[in-house]
Amino acid sequence: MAHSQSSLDQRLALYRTQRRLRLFELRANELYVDGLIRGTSHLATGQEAIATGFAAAMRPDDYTFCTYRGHDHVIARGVSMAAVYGELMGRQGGLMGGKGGSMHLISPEHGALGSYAIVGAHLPIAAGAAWSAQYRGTEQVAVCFFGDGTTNIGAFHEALNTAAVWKLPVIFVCENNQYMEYTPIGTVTAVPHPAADRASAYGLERILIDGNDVDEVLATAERVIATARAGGGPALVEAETYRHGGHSRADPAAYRPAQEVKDWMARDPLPNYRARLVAAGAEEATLEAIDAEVAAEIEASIAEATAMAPPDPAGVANDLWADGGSAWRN
Amino acid sequence: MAHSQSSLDQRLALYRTQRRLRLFELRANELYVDGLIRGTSHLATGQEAIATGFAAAMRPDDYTFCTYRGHDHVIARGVSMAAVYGELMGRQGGLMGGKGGSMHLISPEHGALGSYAIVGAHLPIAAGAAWSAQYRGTEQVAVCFFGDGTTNIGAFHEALNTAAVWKLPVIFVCENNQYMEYTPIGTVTAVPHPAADRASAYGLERILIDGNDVDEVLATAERVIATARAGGGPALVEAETYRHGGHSRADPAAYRPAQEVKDWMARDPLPNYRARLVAAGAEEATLEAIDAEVAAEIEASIAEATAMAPPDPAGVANDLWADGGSAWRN
Amino acid sequence: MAELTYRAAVVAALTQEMERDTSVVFLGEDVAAAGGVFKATPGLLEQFGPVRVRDTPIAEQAILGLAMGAAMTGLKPVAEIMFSDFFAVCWDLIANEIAKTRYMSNGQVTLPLVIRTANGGGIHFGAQHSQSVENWAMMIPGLKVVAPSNAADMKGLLAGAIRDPDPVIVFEHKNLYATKADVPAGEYVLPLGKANIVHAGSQATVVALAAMVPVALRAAEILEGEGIAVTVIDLRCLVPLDTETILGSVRETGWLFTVEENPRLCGWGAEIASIAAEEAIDSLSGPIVRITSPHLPLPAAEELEALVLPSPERVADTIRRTLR
Amino acid sequence: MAELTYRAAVVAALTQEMERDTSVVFLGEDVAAAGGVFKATPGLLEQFGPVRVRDTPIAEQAILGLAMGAAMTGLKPVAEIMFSDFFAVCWDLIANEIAKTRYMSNGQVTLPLVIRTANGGGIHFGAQHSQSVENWAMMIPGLKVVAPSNAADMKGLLAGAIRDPDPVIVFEHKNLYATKADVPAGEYVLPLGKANIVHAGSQATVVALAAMVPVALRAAEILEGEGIAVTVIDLRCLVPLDTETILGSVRETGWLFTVEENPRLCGWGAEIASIAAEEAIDSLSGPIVRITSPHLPLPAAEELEALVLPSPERVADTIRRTLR
Ligand SMILES: Cc1ncc(C[n+]2csc(CCOP(=O)(O)OP(=O)(O)O)c2C)c(N)n1
Ligand SMILES: Cc1ncc(C[n+]2csc(CCOP(=O)(O)OP(=O)(O)O)c2C)c(N)n1
Ligand SMILES: [Mg+2]
Ligand SMILES: [Mg+2]
Repeated sequence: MAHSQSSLDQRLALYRTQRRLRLFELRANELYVDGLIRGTSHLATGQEAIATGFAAAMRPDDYTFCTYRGHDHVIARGVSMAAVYGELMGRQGGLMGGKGGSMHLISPEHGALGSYAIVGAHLPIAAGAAWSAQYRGTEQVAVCFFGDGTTNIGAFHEALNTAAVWKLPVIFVCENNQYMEYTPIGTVTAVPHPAADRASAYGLERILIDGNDVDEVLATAERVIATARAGGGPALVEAETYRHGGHSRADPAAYRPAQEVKDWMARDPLPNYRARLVAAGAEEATLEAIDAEVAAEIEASIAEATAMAPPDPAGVANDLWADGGSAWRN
Repeated sequence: MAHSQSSLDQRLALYRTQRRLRLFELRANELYVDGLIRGTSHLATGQEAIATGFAAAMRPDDYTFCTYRGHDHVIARGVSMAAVYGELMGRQGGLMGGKGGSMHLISPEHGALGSYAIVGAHLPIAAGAAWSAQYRGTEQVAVCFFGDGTTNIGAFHEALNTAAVWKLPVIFVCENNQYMEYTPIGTVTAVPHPAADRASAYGLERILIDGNDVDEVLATAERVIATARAGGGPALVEAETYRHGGHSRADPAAYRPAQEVKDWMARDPLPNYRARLVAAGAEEATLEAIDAEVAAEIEASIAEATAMAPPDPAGVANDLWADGGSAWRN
Repeated sequence: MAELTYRAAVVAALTQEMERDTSVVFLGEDVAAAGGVFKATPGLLEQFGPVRVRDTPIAEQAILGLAMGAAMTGLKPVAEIMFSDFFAVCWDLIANEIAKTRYMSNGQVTLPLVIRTANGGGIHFGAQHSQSVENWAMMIPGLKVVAPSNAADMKGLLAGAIRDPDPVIVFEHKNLYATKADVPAGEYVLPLGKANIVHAGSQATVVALAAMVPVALRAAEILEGEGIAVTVIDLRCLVPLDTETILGSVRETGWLFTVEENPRLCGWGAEIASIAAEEAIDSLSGPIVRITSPHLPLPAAEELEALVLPSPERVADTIRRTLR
Repeated sequence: MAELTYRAAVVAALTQEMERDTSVVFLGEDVAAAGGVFKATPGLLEQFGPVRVRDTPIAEQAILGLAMGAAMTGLKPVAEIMFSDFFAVCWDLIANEIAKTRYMSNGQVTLPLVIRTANGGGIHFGAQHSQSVENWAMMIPGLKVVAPSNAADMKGLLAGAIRDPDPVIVFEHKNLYATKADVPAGEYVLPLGKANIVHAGSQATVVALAAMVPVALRAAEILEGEGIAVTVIDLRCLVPLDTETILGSVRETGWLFTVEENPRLCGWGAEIASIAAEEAIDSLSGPIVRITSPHLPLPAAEELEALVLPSPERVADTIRRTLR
């Protein structure tokens, strides 16, 4: 089995990361209800195993590209949770000083090269970062996360074909959470598995995994990343998962069959992984300690973000251009 | 064998059509050299069997969508060659009075719903005509012709998936002439057969045929059109062929290996089909009579077009809007 | 008359037109079963069924291709592009195919279709979900452009757009969906191309569109309190453009201001300013002043977004300073 | 100095910059082995090899995504979009991703990339291969916009664009590729944002861009023969815009004319007219007049195309009629 490869300590770290991502978003949701966060946001509650497994397989200088549903992917690369909370709250100390917002988290120093809110756009951009790594000979890899619905838009096709032809070190990860916004993916897609069933159209291997099993995700990530790093070209991975909540703040997700929700909640990556670790010999006390540390860490970052000042009006016209300004005339 | 299905008379008609298309373009090319035609144009010399076979399988009220390389497809639907020559010459009597030009031939009364010059754009538009036929219950079918290079652009993917999901009566025909403009298709495509190897990504049958064999084209066309008409959904057909000349007027096609050109010239659909008909019992005299009739018909249409007046300046601002004008203010 | 929200007026217009004409069909992402992400199309699937009201994949080029092909062959499709920012992924269909095909065909084909889209900012959605792109459409020959500022106009102009034989882009402002107005209950259709004088005043002409109309009206009230009387014109449509109403007012007041939500460069107000500077120059008592968003992407944070979008105060200040 | 064609100046600039900076890479359709469909990039593959000069599939979104991702990670890509009309199939990358990412990131990323494209009409290619879309780029915050009118400017401005740390769109006019001019032989780089006064005259200011510059110059000669002396300004860049030079000249002459190849609505000249109508109104002796293509798609036939595009005669007539 895949997870036999990673030691218990490594696996406790995977548990901790999933726990951090889960709690970060649960609390973010509460902060919305409290009115501390405005605008919109898209939670990935239930999908944490994918971000966790891939981040664990990446080198610090590898690149992550994700979507508006990207909190997990950015935090998993080591970005400060306080900075992300601050951005969601629209503060000066937020990751982008309030200019980007929840849908556009980016932190190049952590290899997080952006969260993109136009479906499909970041697939070719990720290919570009991989092209640059190939050109510079750095053996860096780009990992690009997107949803099932994204497999039906043109940019997906252009990025996959070009990356395959150029043998670029880019991993395309389809997080198949079964829905586009409110529409079941099966009703708008010509094949049962929107990504896996299309790999052959790009001469790629068919890879379909359980996205709620962090061990399986990690093992797959290590394999495809190693291949890409060695010059073996791109991969397309479909990881099956489920959104616990709605598409965005505005969506109660009432359109989902109760039984479907029930079945998937039984596959919630966190309790299942916790149980697996206990079965593998982890101490309850150790896990409880992790839970407590994570909770404390998150409350501290919320406090830090809450204390941040609102954005400085003087900066609103800064940084359109590399010279720091935004002048369009002399 | 496919062609055993169609009688000798039918096959003589197929020969005549191919002959008309071939001669139309050879003469058009000479008219360029003579300076009677200006602007650009893209010849399909060598690809006539595809337009001929499909047109023969279509109902008069079916729809054709094609590209800037569309003379054959429009003429094969019965559009006046004089009107097409007139359009190439930019005359008032041209198919679109000179407004569209060689790349945009269109004649709704013949089911020719347009020639499109932005790669990929007409695939979703053809799907729309098919959707309309499905909605109106007319059992009309839309046939959409495009090149090998077009399989790598986003619109191809969006149109194929949507047409498959909606089970639309549309036939996508990839005329694989081995090149995009000057670049061999194999160097920019992740699979050996740009269309056929991608059919499975849309849950469609893999169909790869000899596009230089009009009998095989006709048999395939009849089969997929019958299925689409009966509500069986779309098809994706890859027809292998070769451009005898360059991409456009500007291109001498020097980039093509001599041996490749030689091999493909040996597969020229016209002499081969002529020989096959003789072997099948057609009289040399009958074929020569057809050649002579076609030649006379074409010279007559050139004379007709040459006699057409230049475009009327008074009409330049007409027909932007349905009211016949182009006013944007009161 | 019944008081309706702007979003309810969208359903009212679609229902009115789909009931009278079975060639009207409606498609888009999450529009049928879910009733639209802005809840502007609930109930249509239930009333008109899955053959006329269709959910699509996330494939905007396919959506507009389907609409165009259907319009060429006898239907009157209404296509929804969820956010106007997404025009960027299907711009070829809009600008090169839908807009140009009738002219290129020398009038052989007609394209009676409508593209509805949620446009504009003010709800902290950030730079990729908040743009005001009316000028993107205005600059393309072959497109008619409508942008209602209230629920009544939404019903009448959307109905008018559906009956229009040419391609019409209808910009629905996100920040207006919840606003209410009295809307004629029965069949209601407005002609395209007639601006609306929503506030009369002799000292200046203020031209606004969509969500900038309430902003300009509020500014007019502020100024009124100071004894400055301005005319506010709700353009309603950019193409056809009601230059008669605009120039007529400018000739009376001698002053022209535009209030544009878009970033400054090449906004619709630039076109109007250039028309006035050519045709009404002798009537002008002073500079033509455009009040626009600065030439920046729209920031996400509420405080920053508010600094960028024109506000009643900024409009009033600008007019006050200019007139004195 | 050496006499070069406009297309040879493209190769000269690319060669100059690729020789001095190995982070400059070049990609596009048919650009490497074939040297470009307008033969503007021959020899680059041979000199710099297939790793730096790459042919792509027909996939403009991929081309610009590759360029953007590479620019975010240390390279300085130059991407060719064969015809500017095709911006419509990759507009999201241009308008939503490349233009906005630096601002949204609060300055964390910089995007040093250039998009070269063949723009404009006059060669009878029809409505989908002849558009002048400089205004499409000008209206998007975050893009710099360059449009050279001659071979010398092409070399200097393309080099300047490649050295610029921000995204720059370089419009190469199809109808100018064959034109010749004296071009500095050695390293030659021009700053972006400086207009060029190409003809001096005290009676009116005529602002033109790219292929409209020779048209305006010819008109100036015609008028000169009639004793009417006009200044012709070659804008060279739309962003940054050299308003100093434009307004300075208008304040001297009192008259402003724009010569735009684009269809009228929301063309770049509208923006300039609106700036002059606000900032130089007191210096104006009469109307600001824009000479543009009518608001139509460009017809294919030579005679019809000639009626639509501004001609020296039309420019001269308009100025003559307006000044008298
Ligand atoms: C081009 C484009 N079309 C539509 C949208 C609106 N939209 C935002 S998220 C979304 C659903 C995406 O579904 P999927 O790819 O499965 O990702 P998920 O949200 O499930 O993670 C849609 C349609 C968009 N942002 N961009
Ligand atoms: C979106 C777009 N990109 C590029 C072009 C330029 N172009 C015109 S034809 C062509 C090659 C198309 O190749 P293919 O699809 O094989 O058709 P063929 O010309 O071989 O018939 C290209 C790249 C275009 N017209 N549209
Ligand atoms: Mg999904
Ligand atoms: Mg081809």
